[in-house]
Amino acid sequence: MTLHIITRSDSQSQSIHHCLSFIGKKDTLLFIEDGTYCILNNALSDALQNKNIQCYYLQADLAARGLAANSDIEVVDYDGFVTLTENHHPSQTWG
Amino acid sequence: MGLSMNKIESKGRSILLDKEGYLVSLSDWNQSIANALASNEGITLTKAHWEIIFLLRDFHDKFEHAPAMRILVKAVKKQLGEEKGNSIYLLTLFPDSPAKRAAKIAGLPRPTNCL
Amino acid sequence: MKFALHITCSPYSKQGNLSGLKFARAVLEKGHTLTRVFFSSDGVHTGSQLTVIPQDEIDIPSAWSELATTHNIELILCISACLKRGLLDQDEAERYEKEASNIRQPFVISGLGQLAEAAITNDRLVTFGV
Amino acid sequence: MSTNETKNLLFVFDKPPHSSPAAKEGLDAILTASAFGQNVTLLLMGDGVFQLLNNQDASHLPTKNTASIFQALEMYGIENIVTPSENLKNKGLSPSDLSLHCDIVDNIQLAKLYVKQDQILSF
Repeated sequence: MTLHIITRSDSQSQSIHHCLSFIGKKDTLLFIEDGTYCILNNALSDALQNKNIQCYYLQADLAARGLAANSDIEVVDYDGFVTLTENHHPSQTWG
Repeated sequence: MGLSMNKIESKGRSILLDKEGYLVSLSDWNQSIANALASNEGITLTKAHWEIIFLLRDFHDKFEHAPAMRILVKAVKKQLGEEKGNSIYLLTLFPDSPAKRAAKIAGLPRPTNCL
Repeated sequence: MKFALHITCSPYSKQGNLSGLKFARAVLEKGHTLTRVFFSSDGVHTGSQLTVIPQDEIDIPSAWSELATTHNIELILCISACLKRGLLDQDEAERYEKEASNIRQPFVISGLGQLAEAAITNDRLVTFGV
Repeated sequence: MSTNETKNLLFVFDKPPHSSPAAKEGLDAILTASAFGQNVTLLLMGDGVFQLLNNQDASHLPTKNTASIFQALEMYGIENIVTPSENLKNKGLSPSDLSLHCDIVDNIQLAKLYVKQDQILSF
Protein backbone atom coordinates (compact mmCIF):
# COMPACT_ATOMS: atom_id res chain seq x y z
CA MET A 1 0.00 0.00 0.00
CA THR A 2 1.10 3.51 -0.77
CA LEU A 3 3.38 5.59 1.44
CA HIS A 4 2.49 9.26 1.03
CA ILE A 5 5.37 11.54 1.96
CA ILE A 6 4.17 15.05 2.83
CA THR A 7 6.88 17.72 2.56
CA ARG A 8 4.96 21.00 2.87
CA SER A 9 2.85 22.52 5.61
CA ASP A 10 -0.91 22.65 5.19
CA SER A 11 -0.70 26.39 4.47
CA GLN A 12 2.10 26.05 1.91
CA SER A 13 0.38 23.41 -0.14
CA GLN A 14 -2.95 21.69 -0.66
CA SER A 15 -1.16 18.34 -0.92
CA ILE A 16 -2.23 17.00 2.46
CA HIS A 17 -5.85 17.81 1.61
CA HIS A 18 -5.65 16.20 -1.83
CA CYS A 19 -4.05 13.18 -0.28
CA LEU A 20 -6.66 12.95 2.48
CA SER A 21 -9.51 13.07 -0.02
CA PHE A 22 -8.83 9.60 -1.38
CA ILE A 23 -6.38 7.64 0.74
CA GLY A 24 -7.60 4.57 2.51
CA LYS A 25 -6.96 2.79 5.79
CA LYS A 26 -4.16 0.71 4.33
CA ASP A 27 -2.18 3.74 3.22
CA THR A 28 0.41 5.41 5.40
CA LEU A 29 1.41 9.05 5.79
CA LEU A 30 4.88 10.28 6.60
CA PHE A 31 5.43 13.95 7.41
CA ILE A 32 8.91 15.31 6.68
CA GLU A 33 10.52 18.74 6.18
CA ASP A 34 7.84 21.50 6.38
CA GLY A 35 5.21 18.77 6.32
CA THR A 36 5.88 18.30 10.04
CA TYR A 37 4.09 21.62 10.70
CA CYS A 38 0.86 19.78 9.89
CA ILE A 39 1.10 18.45 13.44
CA LEU A 40 -0.14 21.84 14.67
CA ASN A 41 -3.39 21.67 12.72
CA ASN A 42 -5.86 20.09 15.13
CA ALA A 43 -8.67 19.76 12.61
CA LEU A 44 -6.31 17.89 10.33
CA SER A 45 -5.10 15.62 13.10
CA ASP A 46 -8.73 14.82 13.97
CA ALA A 47 -9.55 14.06 10.34
CA LEU A 48 -6.60 11.69 10.09
CA GLN A 49 -7.60 9.98 13.30
CA ASN A 50 -11.22 9.63 12.13
CA LYS A 51 -10.07 8.05 8.88
CA ASN A 52 -7.85 5.74 10.92
CA ILE A 53 -4.78 6.55 8.83
CA GLN A 54 -1.39 5.50 10.16
CA CYS A 55 0.81 8.62 10.47
CA TYR A 56 4.50 9.05 11.12
CA TYR A 57 6.64 12.14 11.67
CA LEU A 58 10.36 12.42 10.90
CA GLN A 59 12.09 13.11 14.22
CA ALA A 60 14.95 15.27 12.89
CA ASP A 61 12.57 17.58 11.03
CA LEU A 62 10.19 17.95 14.01
CA ALA A 63 13.08 18.73 16.36
CA ALA A 64 14.67 21.23 13.95
CA ARG A 65 11.43 23.20 13.88
CA GLY A 66 10.85 23.17 17.63
CA LEU A 67 7.82 20.96 17.26
CA ALA A 68 7.37 18.68 20.23
CA ALA A 69 6.52 15.08 19.60
CA ASN A 70 3.65 14.23 21.90
CA SER A 71 2.83 10.73 23.00
CA ASP A 72 -0.02 10.38 20.50
CA ILE A 73 2.17 10.38 17.45
CA GLU A 74 4.58 7.93 15.94
CA VAL A 75 8.05 9.30 15.31
CA VAL A 76 10.69 7.76 13.05
CA ASP A 77 14.35 8.45 12.35
CA TYR A 78 15.86 7.94 8.85
CA ASP A 79 16.29 4.25 9.58
CA GLY A 80 12.57 4.10 10.30
CA PHE A 81 11.87 6.11 7.15
CA VAL A 82 13.64 3.45 5.09
CA THR A 83 11.68 0.73 6.91
CA LEU A 84 8.44 2.52 5.96
CA THR A 85 9.46 2.47 2.29
CA GLU A 86 10.27 -1.25 2.61
CA ASN A 87 6.85 -2.08 4.03
CA HIS A 88 4.68 0.37 2.10
CA HIS A 89 4.98 0.50 -1.62
CA PRO A 90 5.03 2.47 -3.87
CA SER A 91 5.81 5.85 -2.34
CA GLN A 92 4.66 9.25 -3.52
CA THR A 93 6.38 12.43 -2.48
CA TRP A 94 4.01 15.38 -2.36
CA GLY A 95 5.39 18.89 -2.87
CA MET B 1 31.91 32.37 -26.91
CA GLY B 2 29.13 30.91 -29.00
CA LEU B 3 29.07 28.08 -31.45
CA SER B 4 31.50 28.48 -34.31
CA MET B 5 29.43 29.83 -37.13
CA ASN B 6 28.95 28.38 -40.54
CA LYS B 7 27.05 30.18 -43.22
CA ILE B 8 24.91 29.35 -46.17
CA GLU B 9 24.16 31.73 -48.97
CA SER B 10 20.66 32.07 -50.30
CA LYS B 11 19.37 34.72 -52.67
CA GLY B 12 22.26 36.99 -51.77
CA ARG B 13 21.61 36.66 -48.03
CA SER B 14 24.06 35.06 -45.67
CA ILE B 15 22.39 32.78 -43.12
CA LEU B 16 24.13 31.68 -39.90
CA LEU B 17 24.31 28.02 -38.95
CA ASP B 18 25.74 26.39 -35.84
CA LYS B 19 28.58 23.93 -36.19
CA GLU B 20 26.17 21.02 -36.60
CA GLY B 21 24.40 22.82 -39.43
CA TYR B 22 21.23 23.92 -37.60
CA LEU B 23 19.84 27.40 -38.18
CA VAL B 24 20.95 29.82 -35.47
CA SER B 25 17.74 31.80 -35.91
CA LEU B 26 14.71 29.69 -36.77
CA SER B 27 12.91 32.69 -38.25
CA ASP B 28 15.44 32.69 -41.10
CA TRP B 29 13.74 29.63 -42.55
CA ASN B 30 12.03 29.70 -45.93
CA GLN B 31 11.86 27.29 -48.84
CA SER B 32 15.00 28.51 -50.56
CA ILE B 33 16.91 28.27 -47.25
CA ALA B 34 15.62 24.71 -46.95
CA ASN B 35 17.12 23.93 -50.36
CA ALA B 36 20.45 25.35 -49.22
CA LEU B 37 20.29 23.42 -45.90
CA ALA B 38 19.54 20.24 -47.81
CA SER B 39 22.43 20.63 -50.22
CA ASN B 40 24.64 21.16 -47.14
CA GLU B 41 23.54 17.64 -46.19
CA GLY B 42 24.09 16.33 -49.69
CA ILE B 43 20.38 16.03 -50.37
CA THR B 44 18.45 17.43 -53.34
CA LEU B 45 14.89 18.15 -52.31
CA THR B 46 12.09 16.56 -54.33
CA LYS B 47 8.35 16.68 -53.91
CA ALA B 48 8.61 13.63 -51.64
CA HIS B 49 11.06 15.45 -49.36
CA TRP B 50 8.86 18.54 -49.17
CA GLU B 51 5.92 16.43 -48.07
CA ILE B 52 7.90 15.28 -45.02
CA ILE B 53 9.36 18.73 -44.34
CA PHE B 54 5.93 20.36 -44.22
CA LEU B 55 4.55 17.52 -42.14
CA LEU B 56 7.37 18.07 -39.63
CA ARG B 57 6.80 21.83 -39.51
CA ASP B 58 3.09 21.25 -38.91
CA PHE B 59 3.90 18.72 -36.18
CA HIS B 60 6.20 21.22 -34.47
CA ASP B 61 3.63 24.02 -34.72
CA LYS B 62 0.93 21.85 -33.29
CA PHE B 63 2.80 19.87 -30.63
CA GLU B 64 5.69 22.24 -29.73
CA HIS B 65 8.40 19.64 -30.22
CA ALA B 66 10.06 17.70 -33.01
CA PRO B 67 9.27 13.98 -32.98
CA ALA B 68 11.88 11.27 -32.58
CA MET B 69 11.97 8.54 -35.26
CA ARG B 70 9.26 6.27 -33.86
CA ILE B 71 6.68 9.03 -33.65
CA LEU B 72 7.73 10.55 -36.97
CA VAL B 73 6.99 7.21 -38.64
CA LYS B 74 3.62 7.11 -36.88
CA ALA B 75 2.75 10.66 -37.91
CA VAL B 76 3.74 10.03 -41.55
CA LYS B 77 1.73 6.81 -41.61
CA LYS B 78 -1.30 8.60 -40.23
CA GLN B 79 -1.11 11.45 -42.70
CA LEU B 80 0.47 9.99 -45.85
CA GLY B 81 -0.39 6.32 -45.57
CA GLU B 82 1.30 2.95 -45.05
CA GLU B 83 3.68 3.02 -48.03
CA LYS B 84 5.37 6.19 -46.73
CA GLY B 85 4.92 5.62 -43.01
CA ASN B 86 7.91 3.35 -42.54
CA SER B 87 11.55 3.85 -41.67
CA ILE B 88 12.88 2.47 -44.96
CA TYR B 89 11.04 5.10 -46.99
CA LEU B 90 12.22 7.89 -44.66
CA LEU B 91 15.79 6.57 -44.71
CA THR B 92 15.78 6.71 -48.51
CA LEU B 93 14.82 10.39 -48.40
CA PHE B 94 16.94 11.44 -45.43
CA PRO B 95 19.78 8.90 -45.03
CA ASP B 96 21.31 7.82 -41.69
CA SER B 97 19.08 9.68 -39.26
CA PRO B 98 15.81 10.79 -40.88
CA ALA B 99 14.19 12.45 -37.84
CA LYS B 100 17.24 14.59 -37.14
CA ARG B 101 18.13 15.41 -40.73
CA ALA B 102 14.63 16.25 -41.84
CA ALA B 103 14.17 18.43 -38.75
CA LYS B 104 17.36 20.30 -39.56
CA ILE B 105 16.27 20.99 -43.14
CA ALA B 106 12.78 21.91 -41.93
CA GLY B 107 14.29 24.59 -39.72
CA LEU B 108 13.37 23.04 -36.36
CA PRO B 109 15.48 23.40 -33.20
CA ARG B 110 18.45 21.20 -32.44
CA PRO B 111 17.34 18.28 -30.25
CA THR B 112 18.72 18.25 -26.69
CA ASN B 113 19.11 14.47 -26.57
CA CYS B 114 16.59 13.97 -23.84
CA LEU B 115 14.62 11.26 -25.55
CA MET C 1 16.28 -4.53 -1.81
CA LYS C 2 17.28 -2.32 -4.73
CA PHE C 3 16.61 1.40 -4.30
CA ALA C 4 16.80 4.35 -6.68
CA LEU C 5 16.25 8.00 -5.79
CA HIS C 6 14.94 10.94 -7.81
CA ILE C 7 16.06 14.39 -6.61
CA THR C 8 14.32 17.44 -8.09
CA CYS C 9 15.71 20.35 -6.03
CA SER C 10 19.11 21.98 -5.66
CA PRO C 11 21.26 21.37 -2.57
CA TYR C 12 20.89 24.81 -1.03
CA SER C 13 17.46 26.08 -2.09
CA LYS C 14 15.24 23.38 -0.61
CA GLN C 15 15.66 20.80 2.12
CA GLY C 16 14.70 17.89 -0.12
CA ASN C 17 18.20 17.43 -1.50
CA LEU C 18 19.67 16.98 2.01
CA SER C 19 16.74 14.72 3.00
CA GLY C 20 17.59 12.58 -0.02
CA LEU C 21 21.23 12.37 1.03
CA LYS C 22 20.32 11.32 4.58
CA PHE C 23 17.83 8.80 3.24
CA ALA C 24 20.50 7.42 0.88
CA ARG C 25 22.89 6.88 3.81
CA ALA C 26 20.16 5.13 5.81
CA VAL C 27 19.34 2.86 2.85
CA LEU C 28 22.97 1.76 2.65
CA GLU C 29 23.33 1.36 6.42
CA LYS C 30 20.40 -1.04 6.38
CA GLY C 31 22.24 -3.23 3.89
CA HIS C 32 20.17 -2.35 0.82
CA THR C 33 21.63 -1.53 -2.57
CA LEU C 34 21.32 2.00 -3.90
CA THR C 35 21.82 1.67 -7.64
CA ARG C 36 21.19 5.13 -9.00
CA VAL C 37 20.31 8.67 -8.02
CA PHE C 38 18.72 10.69 -10.82
CA PHE C 39 18.83 14.48 -10.55
CA SER C 40 16.33 16.46 -12.62
CA SER C 41 15.23 20.10 -12.78
CA ASP C 42 17.19 22.26 -10.27
CA GLY C 43 18.48 19.02 -8.78
CA VAL C 44 21.23 19.05 -11.41
CA HIS C 45 23.01 21.87 -9.52
CA THR C 46 24.19 19.11 -7.16
CA GLY C 47 26.63 18.06 -9.88
CA SER C 48 28.53 21.36 -10.11
CA GLN C 49 32.17 21.15 -9.04
CA LEU C 50 32.30 24.92 -8.55
CA THR C 51 30.32 25.11 -5.31
CA VAL C 52 32.03 26.76 -2.35
CA ILE C 53 30.60 25.85 1.05
CA PRO C 54 31.57 27.56 4.32
CA GLN C 55 33.56 25.19 6.56
CA ASP C 56 30.87 25.18 9.23
CA GLU C 57 28.13 23.97 6.86
CA ILE C 58 27.54 20.56 5.36
CA ASP C 59 29.03 20.20 1.88
CA ILE C 60 26.12 18.40 0.24
CA PRO C 61 27.57 17.99 -3.28
CA SER C 62 30.81 16.53 -1.91
CA ALA C 63 28.84 14.23 0.35
CA TRP C 64 26.93 12.82 -2.65
CA SER C 65 30.21 12.28 -4.49
CA GLU C 66 31.83 10.48 -1.56
CA LEU C 67 28.81 8.29 -0.98
CA ALA C 68 28.62 7.34 -4.66
CA THR C 69 32.33 6.58 -4.91
CA THR C 70 32.33 4.45 -1.77
CA HIS C 71 29.18 2.50 -2.63
CA ASN C 72 29.36 2.45 -6.41
CA ILE C 73 26.18 4.45 -6.99
CA GLU C 74 25.39 6.06 -10.36
CA LEU C 75 24.78 9.80 -9.99
CA ILE C 76 22.96 10.93 -13.13
CA LEU C 77 22.15 14.48 -14.17
CA CYS C 78 19.32 15.16 -16.64
CA ILE C 79 20.95 16.49 -19.80
CA SER C 80 18.31 19.00 -20.86
CA ALA C 81 18.16 20.44 -17.33
CA CYS C 82 21.98 20.67 -17.28
CA LEU C 83 22.34 22.46 -20.61
CA LYS C 84 19.86 25.17 -19.64
CA ARG C 85 21.49 25.71 -16.26
CA GLY C 86 25.08 25.86 -17.46
CA LEU C 87 26.25 22.48 -16.22
CA LEU C 88 28.44 20.87 -18.86
CA ASP C 89 30.80 17.93 -18.92
CA GLN C 90 33.82 17.84 -21.21
CA ASP C 91 31.86 16.32 -24.12
CA GLU C 92 29.00 18.80 -23.99
CA ALA C 93 31.39 21.74 -23.54
CA GLU C 94 33.18 20.66 -26.71
CA ARG C 95 29.94 20.03 -28.55
CA TYR C 96 28.63 23.52 -27.81
CA GLU C 97 32.09 25.15 -27.86
CA LYS C 98 31.98 26.50 -24.34
CA GLU C 99 35.22 27.47 -22.59
CA ALA C 100 34.76 25.38 -19.47
CA SER C 101 33.17 22.26 -18.14
CA ASN C 102 32.08 21.97 -14.52
CA ILE C 103 30.76 18.53 -13.65
CA ARG C 104 31.92 16.99 -10.39
CA GLN C 105 33.19 13.41 -10.30
CA PRO C 106 31.52 10.88 -10.42
CA PHE C 107 28.34 12.60 -11.71
CA VAL C 108 27.42 11.87 -15.34
CA ILE C 109 25.08 13.62 -17.74
CA SER C 110 22.41 11.52 -19.45
CA GLY C 111 18.80 11.48 -20.61
CA LEU C 112 15.51 11.02 -18.77
CA GLY C 113 15.48 7.44 -20.03
CA GLN C 114 17.75 6.73 -17.06
CA LEU C 115 14.97 7.80 -14.70
CA ALA C 116 12.38 5.64 -16.44
CA GLU C 117 14.80 2.72 -16.37
CA ALA C 118 15.46 3.29 -12.66
CA ALA C 119 11.71 3.16 -11.99
CA ILE C 120 11.42 -0.11 -13.88
CA THR C 121 14.47 -2.00 -12.62
CA ASN C 122 14.50 -1.10 -8.91
CA ASP C 123 12.27 -2.36 -6.10
CA ARG C 124 11.85 1.13 -4.72
CA LEU C 125 11.97 4.61 -6.21
CA VAL C 126 11.78 7.46 -3.72
CA THR C 127 11.50 11.11 -4.79
CA PHE C 128 12.88 14.13 -2.91
CA GLY C 129 12.23 17.81 -3.60
CA VAL C 130 9.26 18.16 -5.96
CA MET D 1 17.40 -1.08 -22.20
CA SER D 2 18.26 -4.40 -20.63
CA THR D 3 14.89 -5.21 -19.12
CA ASN D 4 11.73 -6.50 -20.70
CA GLU D 5 9.58 -6.09 -17.61
CA THR D 6 6.39 -4.10 -17.91
CA LYS D 7 5.43 -2.00 -14.93
CA ASN D 8 2.58 0.28 -14.03
CA LEU D 9 4.03 3.74 -13.61
CA LEU D 10 1.95 6.63 -12.29
CA PHE D 11 3.13 10.12 -13.20
CA VAL D 12 1.64 12.80 -10.97
CA PHE D 13 1.72 16.42 -12.17
CA ASP D 14 0.49 18.91 -9.59
CA LYS D 15 1.95 22.20 -10.76
CA PRO D 16 0.38 24.83 -13.00
CA PRO D 17 1.97 25.71 -16.37
CA HIS D 18 4.41 28.54 -17.21
CA SER D 19 5.61 29.35 -13.67
CA SER D 20 7.89 26.32 -13.62
CA PRO D 21 9.31 23.82 -16.12
CA ALA D 22 7.99 20.87 -14.11
CA ALA D 23 5.44 19.71 -16.69
CA LYS D 24 7.94 19.90 -19.55
CA GLU D 25 10.31 17.60 -17.69
CA GLY D 26 7.49 15.36 -16.59
CA LEU D 27 6.27 15.08 -20.18
CA ASP D 28 9.75 14.15 -21.37
CA ALA D 29 9.87 11.50 -18.65
CA ILE D 30 6.45 10.02 -19.42
CA LEU D 31 7.15 9.94 -23.17
CA THR D 32 10.40 8.12 -22.49
CA ALA D 33 8.77 5.62 -20.16
CA SER D 34 6.07 4.90 -22.71
CA ALA D 35 8.72 4.45 -25.41
CA PHE D 36 10.13 1.72 -23.12
CA GLY D 37 6.78 -0.04 -23.41
CA GLN D 38 5.61 0.62 -19.84
CA ASN D 39 2.00 1.03 -18.75
CA VAL D 40 1.93 4.69 -17.89
CA THR D 41 -0.85 6.75 -16.35
CA LEU D 42 -0.82 10.52 -16.04
CA LEU D 43 -2.62 11.94 -13.02
CA LEU D 44 -3.31 15.69 -13.00
CA MET D 45 -3.69 16.60 -9.34
CA GLY D 46 -4.50 19.99 -7.86
CA ASP D 47 -3.15 22.85 -9.98
CA GLY D 48 -1.77 20.25 -12.40
CA VAL D 49 -5.14 20.25 -14.17
CA PHE D 50 -4.47 23.86 -15.24
CA GLN D 51 -1.95 22.38 -17.70
CA LEU D 52 -4.95 21.47 -19.85
CA LEU D 53 -6.98 24.67 -19.64
CA ASN D 54 -8.23 25.77 -23.04
CA ASN D 55 -7.10 28.94 -24.78
CA GLN D 56 -3.66 29.27 -23.24
CA ASP D 57 -1.56 31.76 -25.16
CA ALA D 58 1.96 32.05 -23.80
CA SER D 59 3.29 33.86 -26.86
CA HIS D 60 3.58 37.17 -25.01
CA LEU D 61 5.74 35.82 -22.19
CA PRO D 62 7.00 33.92 -24.15
CA THR D 63 7.21 30.47 -22.61
CA LYS D 64 6.74 27.17 -24.32
CA ASN D 65 3.10 26.23 -24.63
CA THR D 66 3.29 22.89 -22.86
CA ALA D 67 -0.46 22.42 -23.38
CA SER D 68 0.42 21.64 -27.01
CA ILE D 69 2.79 18.87 -26.00
CA PHE D 70 -0.04 17.23 -24.05
CA GLN D 71 -1.97 17.05 -27.33
CA ALA D 72 0.67 14.64 -28.64
CA LEU D 73 0.24 12.11 -25.81
CA GLU D 74 -2.31 10.11 -27.75
CA MET D 75 0.10 9.70 -30.64
CA TYR D 76 2.68 8.36 -28.18
CA GLY D 77 0.13 5.79 -27.08
CA ILE D 78 -0.57 7.42 -23.72
CA GLU D 79 -4.29 7.15 -23.22
CA ASN D 80 -4.65 7.02 -19.46
CA ILE D 81 -4.96 10.64 -18.42
CA VAL D 82 -6.82 11.06 -15.19
CA THR D 83 -8.04 13.93 -13.03
CA PRO D 84 -10.21 13.82 -9.91
CA SER D 85 -13.77 15.15 -10.24
CA GLU D 86 -13.51 16.82 -6.84
CA ASN D 87 -10.48 18.76 -8.05
CA LEU D 88 -12.33 20.01 -11.15
CA LYS D 89 -15.32 20.99 -9.05
CA ASN D 90 -13.21 22.89 -6.51
CA LYS D 91 -11.76 24.96 -9.33
CA GLY D 92 -15.12 25.58 -10.96
CA LEU D 93 -14.08 23.73 -14.09
CA SER D 94 -15.92 21.28 -16.28
CA PRO D 95 -14.45 18.75 -18.74
CA SER D 96 -15.24 21.11 -21.62
CA ASP D 97 -12.75 23.63 -20.18
CA LEU D 98 -9.96 21.16 -20.84
CA SER D 99 -8.04 20.78 -24.10
CA LEU D 100 -7.76 17.02 -23.81
CA HIS D 101 -10.06 14.16 -22.93
CA CYS D 102 -9.42 13.03 -19.36
CA ASP D 103 -10.93 10.27 -17.32
CA ILE D 104 -12.73 12.12 -14.55
CA VAL D 105 -12.53 9.90 -11.50
CA ASP D 106 -14.11 10.00 -8.06
CA ASN D 107 -12.10 9.36 -4.90
CA ILE D 108 -12.91 5.65 -4.84
CA GLN D 109 -11.73 5.17 -8.42
CA LEU D 110 -8.62 7.19 -7.61
CA ALA D 111 -7.82 4.96 -4.63
CA LYS D 112 -8.22 1.91 -6.90
CA LEU D 113 -5.88 3.45 -9.46
CA TYR D 114 -3.19 3.85 -6.80
CA VAL D 115 -3.45 0.23 -5.73
CA LYS D 116 -2.38 -0.91 -9.22
CA GLN D 117 0.83 1.12 -9.38
CA ASP D 118 4.38 -0.24 -9.17
CA GLN D 119 6.07 3.16 -8.90
CA ILE D 120 4.95 6.77 -8.62
CA LEU D 121 6.90 9.66 -10.17
CA SER D 122 6.11 13.24 -9.16
CA PHE D 123 6.76 16.39 -11.15
